[in-house]
Amino acid sequence: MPVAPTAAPVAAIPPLTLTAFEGPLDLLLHLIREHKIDIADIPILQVTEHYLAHLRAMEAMNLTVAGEFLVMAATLLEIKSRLLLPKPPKEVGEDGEEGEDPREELVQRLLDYQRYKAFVATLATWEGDRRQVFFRGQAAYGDLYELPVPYGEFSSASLVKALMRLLTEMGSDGTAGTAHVGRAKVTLRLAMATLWRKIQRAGSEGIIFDECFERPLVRFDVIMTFLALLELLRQARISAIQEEMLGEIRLAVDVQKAEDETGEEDSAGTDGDAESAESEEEALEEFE
Amino acid sequence: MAATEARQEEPRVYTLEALIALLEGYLFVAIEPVTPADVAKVLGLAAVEVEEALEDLVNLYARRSKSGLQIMRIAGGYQIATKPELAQDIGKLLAAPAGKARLSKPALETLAIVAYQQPVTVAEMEAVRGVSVDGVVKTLLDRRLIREDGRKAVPGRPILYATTPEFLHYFGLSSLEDLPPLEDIAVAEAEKAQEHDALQAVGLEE
Amino acid sequence: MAATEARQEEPRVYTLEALIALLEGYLFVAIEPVTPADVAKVLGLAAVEVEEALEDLVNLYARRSKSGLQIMRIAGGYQIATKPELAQDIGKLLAAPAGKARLSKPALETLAIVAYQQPVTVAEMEAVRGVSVDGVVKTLLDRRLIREDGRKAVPGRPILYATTPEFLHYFGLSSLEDLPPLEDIAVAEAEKAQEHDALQAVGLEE
Repeated sequence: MPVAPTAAPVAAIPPLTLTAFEGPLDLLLHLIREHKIDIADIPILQVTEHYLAHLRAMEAMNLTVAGEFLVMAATLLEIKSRLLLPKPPKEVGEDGEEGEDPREELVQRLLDYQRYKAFVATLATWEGDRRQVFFRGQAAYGDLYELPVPYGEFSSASLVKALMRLLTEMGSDGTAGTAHVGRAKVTLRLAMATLWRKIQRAGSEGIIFDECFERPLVRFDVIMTFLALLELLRQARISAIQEEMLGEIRLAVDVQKAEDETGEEDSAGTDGDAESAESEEEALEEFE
Repeated sequence: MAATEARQEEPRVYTLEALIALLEGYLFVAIEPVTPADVAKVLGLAAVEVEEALEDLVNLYARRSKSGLQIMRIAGGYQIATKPELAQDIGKLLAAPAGKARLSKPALETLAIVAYQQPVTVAEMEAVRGVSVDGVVKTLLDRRLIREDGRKAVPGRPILYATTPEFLHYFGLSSLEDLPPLEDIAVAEAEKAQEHDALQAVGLEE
Repeated sequence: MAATEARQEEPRVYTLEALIALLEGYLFVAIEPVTPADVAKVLGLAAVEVEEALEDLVNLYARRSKSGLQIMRIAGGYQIATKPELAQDIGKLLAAPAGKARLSKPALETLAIVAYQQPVTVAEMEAVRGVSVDGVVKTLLDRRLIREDGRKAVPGRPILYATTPEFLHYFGLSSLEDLPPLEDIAVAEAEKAQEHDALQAVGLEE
C-alpha cells in the first residue's frame, strides 16, 4: 500500500448523490461500485478519502451530517491507521489467530447489508404487484391496510381512537379546556394512583375505557389520565381487553402479570422511586 | 340456547360440489384470508378435504379467463381478489389510485432484515443498516407489518420483533417460505443494483 | 400532476367482455351497491351500456347453478351476494371465534332504536335503553351505521342521529320501508322482551 496519507485529489463529487444514501454503509457500497472495487479487498486509503470527501461536500452544502456517518468515518480512519502500523509478528494470546485483517469486520457488514439492500428491490416489486389487485372491503380499510382484529385481541389503535373520540367529545362542549383555571393540578402520579385504585376496585370485571375519565371532561385531565393508562399498561399492571370489534375496551388488573411479579403488591403507583418520579415530572411538563 | 344446540348437531355431509359453492360464498363474505383449518373445524371436516376443495375453486377461477376475479393463496389462506389488469380502472372507480403511499426505502430495508432474521432486536437491525431504526420500527408496528415477539435473553432483555400475517398479505406472499434464499437475490440483483446506482448518481432516480 | 392528466385522457373503449370483467371486479370490491349511472360517469360510458353489461353479468351468474354467488339488484344498484341456501353454513363460519366484526349486543339494541325512531337524540336512546349509550353511539358512528342528522329544536339543541345507507346494506334492506312494522314485532315478542316493550312505548309517543 504505497499510497501517501494525503492521497491524490478526489474527483469532484456530483452534489446530486448526497441525499440519496440510507446510511454510511449505503454510501460505502456506492463508492465501492462506483470505483469498481473488489469488496473483499478494499483499498481503505482510497475509499476513506472518497468517503471523507463526500462528508465534506455535505457540510459545504450545509447539510447536517448524521452521527452515523461520522462514526463510520472514525471506523475507516481507525482501520487505516491499523493498516499503516507495522504488523506485529504474531498476535499474542488472541484466539491463536494470525494477525487478522482489520478490514474483515467491515467487509462482512458490507456484504450483509448488500444482501438486504438487494432484497429491497424484490420487496418493492412484490409491493407493486400486490397493489394491482383489490380485495373485498379494501376500500373501507383505506391505505392503512389492517386485517380484522382477531377475536379478543386488543388493538392499540382502537385505544388511541377512543382518546380522539373523548377529545372530540370535549370539543363539542363549550366549557371544555377553558374551565381549569384554579383547579388543583393533576400529576401523572396522582392520575396513575387514582386510575389504579378505580380499576382495582372494579375487580376482575374491570372498567370500560370511558369510565376511566372523570366527568366533566377537561382536556388536561383526560390527557393525564390517558398517559396514566398507558403507563399502567406499559408496566403491565393492567391489561386492556376488547372482545368484539364494536365492543367496549375493558381495563382490568392484569392477574397473570401481577402473579409473575414479585414484591410491590399494594397501592402501587402512589409510591414509585425517585427516578420514575423525575420522568413523570418531565412528562408532566410536556403537557403544560 | 339455540346456538349451543346448533353446535352439537351431527356434522353434515357435503358433496364436493356443495362444499365448493359454500367455500366460494364464504371466501366472498370473509374479508380476510380463509384457512382450510378454520373452515374444517367449524364444518367438522378434515382440513385436507377443505384444502382440496379450495384448490379446485382456485383452478375453476383460473379457467374463467374472462372473469374479473381470481383466487389468491395469500397470508396462509385463500382470498378472492380482482385481476391485476383491472387495477387502473378499479382504482378509478374506487377513487383510490393503486400504488400510492408505498413503504419508504428505509422501511423496506428494515422489513427485509426482520423478515430474514426474525425474531430480531432493534440493535441487531441497526447493526445491519448502520443507522438508527427507531422511527422506522414504530411505523412498521403502526402498520402492523411487524409485531413484538418476546424478549431476547441477554442483558437488558431487548424486545424481539417478527413479521405478521399482514406482512405476508401486504407483499402477496402465502407464507414465509416464499421468501427466496437471501444469497440468490444478492447475485441476481447485483447487476441491477449497479444500473440503479448509475441512475442514482445522475439523479434520475430517487 | 399525473393524476389530473389522467382525468383528461380520452375515454377508453371497452369491449363488452372487458366491461363485464371490470364490473365483476368492481362489484366484488365495492361494499355498497353499484349503480350503472355512477360507473358510467367515471368510465365515460352511457348508463344504458353499463346497465346492459350488468344485466349480462346477472345472467352469467344465474347460469352458474353450482356457484355460491349471485348478483342481486338491491337499493337501486347491483351487488354480489351469497346464495340464500348457504346462509346457515356461512353464518356458522362467520360466527366462529376466529371471526370477525360482529355487532355487540348494546350496539345492536341502540341501532334498533335509531332505526325506528330516527332522527333521535342520545337522551331519547338512553330513555329507552336505561343506560348510557355514549360509547355505543360513537362506535356506530365510526362504523358508519348511523350519522348525525341535524339538531333538535329543544333547549341544548342536542344532536339528532339517523341510519345510513351502510345500515341498509348491513341488514340487507333495500330501504327503510323494509323494516318490519314495530307493532307486529311488539305483539309477537311481547312476552319475551321487556326492552321491546319500552321501545314500543317510546315509539308510540312520537
